[in-house]
Amino acid sequence: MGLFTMTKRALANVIGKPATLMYPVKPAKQFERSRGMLEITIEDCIYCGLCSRHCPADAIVVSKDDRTWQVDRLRCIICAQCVDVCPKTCLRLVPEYKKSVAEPPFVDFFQGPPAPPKPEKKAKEE
Amino acid sequence: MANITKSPWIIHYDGSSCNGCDIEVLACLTPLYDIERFGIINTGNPKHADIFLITGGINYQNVDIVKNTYEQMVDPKVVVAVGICATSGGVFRECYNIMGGVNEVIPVDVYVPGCAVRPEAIIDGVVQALGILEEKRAQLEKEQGGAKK
Amino acid sequence: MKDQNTTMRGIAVSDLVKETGAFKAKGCRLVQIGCTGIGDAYEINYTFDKDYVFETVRITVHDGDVIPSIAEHYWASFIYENEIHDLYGLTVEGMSIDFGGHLFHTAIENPFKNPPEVTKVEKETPAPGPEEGDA
Amino acid sequence: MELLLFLILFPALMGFVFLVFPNNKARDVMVALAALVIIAATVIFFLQNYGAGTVIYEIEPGAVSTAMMAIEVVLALGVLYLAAKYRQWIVGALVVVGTGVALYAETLFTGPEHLNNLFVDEFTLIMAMIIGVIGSLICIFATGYMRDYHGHHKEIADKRKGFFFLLFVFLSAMFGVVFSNNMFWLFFFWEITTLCSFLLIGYAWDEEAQKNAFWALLLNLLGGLGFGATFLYLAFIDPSGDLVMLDSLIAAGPAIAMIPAALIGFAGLAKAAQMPFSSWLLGAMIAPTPVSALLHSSTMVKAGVYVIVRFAPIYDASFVGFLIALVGGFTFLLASGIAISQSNAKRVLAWSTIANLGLIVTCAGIGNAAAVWAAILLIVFHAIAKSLLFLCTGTVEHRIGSRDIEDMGGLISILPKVTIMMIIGIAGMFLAPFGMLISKWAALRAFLDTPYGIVAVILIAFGSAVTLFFWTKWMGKLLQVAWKPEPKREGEVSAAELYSLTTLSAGVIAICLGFPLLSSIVVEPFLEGIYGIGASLGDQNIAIMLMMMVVVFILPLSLIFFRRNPKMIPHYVGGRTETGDMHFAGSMGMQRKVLLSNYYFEGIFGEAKLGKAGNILCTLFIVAIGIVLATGVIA
Amino acid sequence: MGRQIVVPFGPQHPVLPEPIHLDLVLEDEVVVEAVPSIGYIHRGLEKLVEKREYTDYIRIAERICGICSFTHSVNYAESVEKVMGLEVPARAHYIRTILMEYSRMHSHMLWLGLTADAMGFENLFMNSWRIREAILDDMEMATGGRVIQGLCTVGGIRKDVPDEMLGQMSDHLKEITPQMEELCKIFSHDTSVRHRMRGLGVLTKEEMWELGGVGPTARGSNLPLDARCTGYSAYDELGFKPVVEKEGDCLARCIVRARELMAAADLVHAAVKKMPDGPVDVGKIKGGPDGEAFFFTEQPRGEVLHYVKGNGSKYLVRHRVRTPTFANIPPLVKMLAGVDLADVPVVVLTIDPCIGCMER
Amino acid sequence: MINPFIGAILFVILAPLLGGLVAGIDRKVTAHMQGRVGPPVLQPFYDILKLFEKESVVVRPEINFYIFCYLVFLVITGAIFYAGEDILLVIFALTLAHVFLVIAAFASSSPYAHVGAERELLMMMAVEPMLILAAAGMYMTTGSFFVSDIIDHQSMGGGLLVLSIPLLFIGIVYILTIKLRKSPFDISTSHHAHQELVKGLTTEFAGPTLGMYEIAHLYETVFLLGFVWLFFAGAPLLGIVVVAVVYFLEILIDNTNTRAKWQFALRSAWLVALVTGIINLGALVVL
Ligand code: NFV
Ligand code: SF4
Ligand code: SF4
Ligand code: SF4
Repeated sequence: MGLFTMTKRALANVIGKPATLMYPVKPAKQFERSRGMLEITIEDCIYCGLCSRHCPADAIVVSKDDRTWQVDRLRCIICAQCVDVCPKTCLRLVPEYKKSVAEPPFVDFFQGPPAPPKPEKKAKEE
Repeated sequence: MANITKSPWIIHYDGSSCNGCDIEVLACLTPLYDIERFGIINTGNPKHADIFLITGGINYQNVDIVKNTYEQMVDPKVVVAVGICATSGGVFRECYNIMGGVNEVIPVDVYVPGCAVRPEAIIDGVVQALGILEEKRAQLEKEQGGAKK
Repeated sequence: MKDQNTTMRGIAVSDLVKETGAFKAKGCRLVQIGCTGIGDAYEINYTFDKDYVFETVRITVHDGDVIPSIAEHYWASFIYENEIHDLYGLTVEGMSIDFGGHLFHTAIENPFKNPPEVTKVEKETPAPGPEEGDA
Repeated sequence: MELLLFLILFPALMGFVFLVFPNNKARDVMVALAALVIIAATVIFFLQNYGAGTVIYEIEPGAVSTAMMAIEVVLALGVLYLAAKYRQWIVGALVVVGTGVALYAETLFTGPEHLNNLFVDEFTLIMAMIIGVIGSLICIFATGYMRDYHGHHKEIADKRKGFFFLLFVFLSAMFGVVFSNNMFWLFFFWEITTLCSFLLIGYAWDEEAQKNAFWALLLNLLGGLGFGATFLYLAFIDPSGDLVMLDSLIAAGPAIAMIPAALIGFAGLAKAAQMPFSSWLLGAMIAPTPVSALLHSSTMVKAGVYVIVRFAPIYDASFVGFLIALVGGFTFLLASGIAISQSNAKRVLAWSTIANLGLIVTCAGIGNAAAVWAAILLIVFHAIAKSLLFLCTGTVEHRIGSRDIEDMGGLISILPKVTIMMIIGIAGMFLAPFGMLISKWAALRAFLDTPYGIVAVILIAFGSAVTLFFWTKWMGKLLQVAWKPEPKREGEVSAAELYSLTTLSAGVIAICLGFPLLSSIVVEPFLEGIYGIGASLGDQNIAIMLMMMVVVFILPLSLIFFRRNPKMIPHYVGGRTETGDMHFAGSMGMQRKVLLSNYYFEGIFGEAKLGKAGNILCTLFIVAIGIVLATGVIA
Repeated sequence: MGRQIVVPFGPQHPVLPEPIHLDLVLEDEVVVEAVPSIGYIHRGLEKLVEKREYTDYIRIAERICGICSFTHSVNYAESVEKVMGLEVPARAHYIRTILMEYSRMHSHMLWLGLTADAMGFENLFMNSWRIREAILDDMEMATGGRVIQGLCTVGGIRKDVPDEMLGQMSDHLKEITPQMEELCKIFSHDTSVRHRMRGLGVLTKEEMWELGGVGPTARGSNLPLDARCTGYSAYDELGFKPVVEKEGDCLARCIVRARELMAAADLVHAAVKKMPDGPVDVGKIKGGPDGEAFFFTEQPRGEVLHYVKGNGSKYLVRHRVRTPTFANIPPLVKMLAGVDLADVPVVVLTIDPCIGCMER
Repeated sequence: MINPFIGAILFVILAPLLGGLVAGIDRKVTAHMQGRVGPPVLQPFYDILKLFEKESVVVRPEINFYIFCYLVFLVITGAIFYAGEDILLVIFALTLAHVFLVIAAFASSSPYAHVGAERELLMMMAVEPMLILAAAGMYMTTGSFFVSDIIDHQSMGGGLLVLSIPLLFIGIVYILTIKLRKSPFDISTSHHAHQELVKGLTTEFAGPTLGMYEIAHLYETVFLLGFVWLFFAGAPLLGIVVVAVVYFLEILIDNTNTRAKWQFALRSAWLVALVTGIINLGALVVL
């Protein structure tokens, strides 16, 4: 009879343990591939701007002159488009995610190391 | 006397989100995340709600709705923008029909990034909102106390 | 992977209702009506299907033309025709339900009107500079 | 004695004065004065008589009877003429048969003339109060109302002279009905009320009015045959004419009086518009509202239940009584149900009247002391609350141009005073701690103590649940105020109307507070006189009721507190913008109005459906009564 | 006027997770007129093709909707590939198919839950969503995203899903199968569920055909309409048959979805078993699409159609999506007439409306 | 009963606490039935206290008044009951209280509240006969309408009430679902699951107004449980156990049913009242 499947379920639930994951008491469940947020190894970046150009959300600003790379966390949709296009594979997605903020802007700013000797850089670019 | 932080009721409105964030908000209610542990109920009625969860950006048709819903809520209240769309307009920022993030029309208290936001992030956001809610309550109490004298 | 069976042919606007009637008589269902702006004109595609053979007929119209509705054969066409009316600003005559331009309430009227120019939009630079970033 | 005759004669006399008095303004004043005189006389009469038990007044019948006979014949001819003119052959036939039988029966009684033709007892007193006080207030109300009425209905000929004439003659007739001990006299007055009702229903005399008037006449004349049959029967078993006197007939006990009781009960059922006769009362709603209030809710239909209650001791614990109770019970249940499906305020009131009369009939049919206690109080509470409601509806109709409940939304902000009175009336009809409910409660207890009572209990249990629905939704409608309410329009209500309404509302409250007194000084002595035992609610209960009453009147004070600087926001319409006057942004770019109508459930509670069921059922019960009596006689 | 009640239903409304707005005109509680209006989610993202390269645009295309996002990305990719004549490797097709079926499962469970919620059956809602979490976990494990997968790209998929992982997924799926079966049983047999849905919103096969309904909505009316029959991706190799029910009422549509849930699980198992080896994308793509193409796929809610038209540049001229919800609106309008107010949410949900999809 | 006032006063003071606890346990058990952890047991108190922390906002000021009356008359209802007074009076007071509630909803003139009010009325109409018939059954068994007499009758060897009117007891349990606003009969407003009516008749009550409503509901719960207990008053402890079992059953029903429509609610409640009433009362008459 129809009624009893649900009744059985409900009673089984009362007796059994709740399925709740108990976040935040217990840490969040994550997988290796989980797309939490974008990270950069700024040391490897060559400021080519490809990531910025392909970002569908215009979240990245790269400045070659200042050797800076910044991502707006309130814009990045964690889509990995930049990861895929980066020639230096210095971008990656990691499972940890950014928590909420009360005040925008929420921009992560990375200052790269000073430029290495000139000739090397030129070679890279060509 | 801060029961408000023990019993924050939420209302959820889908601005012009893609549903991704919506279903994650709903997922928060379900057994695995169970935000009722914090006394949270999804009331669906602005007059009963303390926290306004908005997913998705604001478009030209729902701007009135968002404003109206916000106005219908009873003080103290906080607004949580859930998802990239709600915080900044996200990928749709440049669409002709999108005005931008929620803060374009109503004051937002907490911004929760993510596309789609993870339920855990929503819980974090709401917990952060509780602090703000309590501040607002204390503020309101002061004002009303002042008004009475 | 099998290829999907789709065909396309152009017809005159005046034949539209007749052709639709023929499809209806064949027992086809209406799959969609879609519009595309091409420079100075619009193509409207009517797709019908029977047994997964998707047949599309196309009419080409210009701004200001009046498009006959196919509601007499397919009541459900109103939803597409209203969409075309709202997004492209084309007039469709004889829709079964006329939303009077209130199906989509868009910021700019008829956003798809005037054939789109394929331009690359200047990237707007996100405002915050390093000082403002969360240090 | 003099006062009693005064009560019977004075109104009729005034009626004739009005008939010849042309000036409207002056006549209105006269009406008001006459009404006040009647009120005063009634009150004095009540005060003089209340402790006295049953008092018989002796009147030489001779000349009076002859005069009555003459009037009867004249009236019958008049009706015959009208019936012929409008081709109402059945009505004509009924008049001929009814009057003929009565006149013929009178010649059958050979005994000495009886002198005890008029009498007064506690029940009569209560009826007299209802007629005298409530009736007169309605007459006062009518002066203001009729002015408006003709202002609104230009197409209807102004026959106000005749109108007030009929009203006052009617009052006389009603006094006559309740004071008569001689059933021939009673019948005479009874038929006069029928005629008054006929003429007043037909006041507008357009096609519909004629139709409804004749229909009412037809059914009432049909009921009147019950009297004729009674006379023949009584002449048959005791030609001395002793039993024609009400008191001796009732004293004769069920063995003799059962058949007359049933026959007169039949007349009463017709007059009280019980199913299957209820249709005439609905048609009667076409009459101007004071008529509905006076004849068709507070007094004339009460004459119907009056005679039935009179015979309650005969019905007590009998099967016939049970069947009558069933007629009443089902009428109560079904008429209440039908009231749900009505949105015309007067029709709601009419169906509710039928329902409440049904309840009274049920009580009378059950017939034990407690049930009669309930029945009498029901008569009182119903008369006052229902007339108040009718009058309020009339006033409202003239102000907002509709008597549809759906159009009364937010009335509290437009006509606050009238609305509050209306709410008092409605509350009086079904809510604890107000009147009607007390009686219902008493009735419930009474039924539980009788053999078949349980059926009646079930009927009441369901019936009152249904009652709850339609009254509350009406009340809710009145109080449903938009966020930005409409402005007041109170000033336009005439003083006469306001005066009557206020007095009646005060009366409702007074009677609710004062019913223990009423019960102890009038009703209980009456019951003791008949049954040897009194009946009432327990003191404890009355105390709690009164406490609740007090709470009900204290609570509004808290409004002062709640009114203080409230923050107001518009209501919720799914997040859409709302203008405050009930409009919101709807689909297709329209501004839509929020329409808030009540539920009516035509499909379930529709008049056609339930009415038909009720008519069949109740006809069956009446036929069953006939069979029971017939077999009883034969056996 | 008369005895009418006007209830503004939505856009902000607790039983509507997404905004749609109906002006319901009621008499007693029966709907005599339902005037819909939409556009609360209309973003106009189709126009973004003019601003984003077609390879980046897929990230936007998959955000047409967060529920059926994966299939949207596949459909978009397939249509571009069709225009460009790209031959996507078989493994990519298989993985796409598996994930499409996964998203069907998650979507159907989501829908079952929401319907239960609309009927006031909170416990059942909780149950469906609890089981659904297992599906989401698998998807996250494979793609990194719970609801927006971001796996599909033009020319293949971004990142191979290794065989062990696929095995793990299919094992996990087997583990929760009993729970899914129980859920389906409740939806098809529970007395109170049947009480609310049987005989509600009936459309016959012919009416449905006329009105152009698609997906489970159509299949509930015994209309075997399923774009998977065209055999795109790996479907032609997996032996697929559409699920249909005869009655055409809400219950039938519900049962269709419940049965499809089980069918989807079977498809996943079959695909995992047959999984070919090889690359998962076509490598670097040169040039832009030139020409136009229609492509149809079967979404959880029915057949979706993407139309792309390119002119050889990196920016498309037109991308048009006709989503199943859009096609199901006319049937919905027909179904709403004459139902009770209490049934409105159930009827609205019975087409599984996805406003995000509908309005784009 | 020693003194009627003690019962009444205890009710007035303790009912909200007890009711809150019951509601808290209810929510906890419900959560567990759904496989969740659920809120703390004291959650209802937090909720209510919170509501009084919010600003007072109304559509019309009168609404506060009506709700206040609702609360007052529910308290009176329970007080009369626990004071051992006439059970019919209790039922009438209950009705009065609910009429105020309905009027409050009407007065807010929002379409949702309006439909909620109509439905609440329907539900009142659905339960009223059953209540009256139960009272009638009690009277026929114990010869009195007074709660104290009904209790005395049982403890003085009259046997448990439920033994003589078992069907009416079942009927009462049936309508209890309506009165407690539990699925399948959370038709006019619902505690949890979302509804086509938003929050039904409570839609427009905000802040303290809603707080008053909630408190009233706590009173009502305790009163209703007392009503159920009355059937077992002869064995008070057993009675409490039965009440607990009945309440658990209500939670279970709540969790295993869809929301029914008003047609079903009204028809079934009336049918139950009619059948149990006729059979059980008939049996009492005959035996
Ligand atoms: N399934 C699906 Fe979609 C698509 N396309 C539909 O209407 O969900 Ni958002
Ligand atoms: S694409 Fe890679 S290398 Fe180029 S700027 Fe971005 S992060 Fe740096
Ligand atoms: S992950 Fe996507 S959205 Fe974020 S920065 Fe990279 S490309 Fe832009
Ligand atoms: S943030 Fe992403 S997932 Fe959320 S609504 Fe926007 S596009 Fe959808």
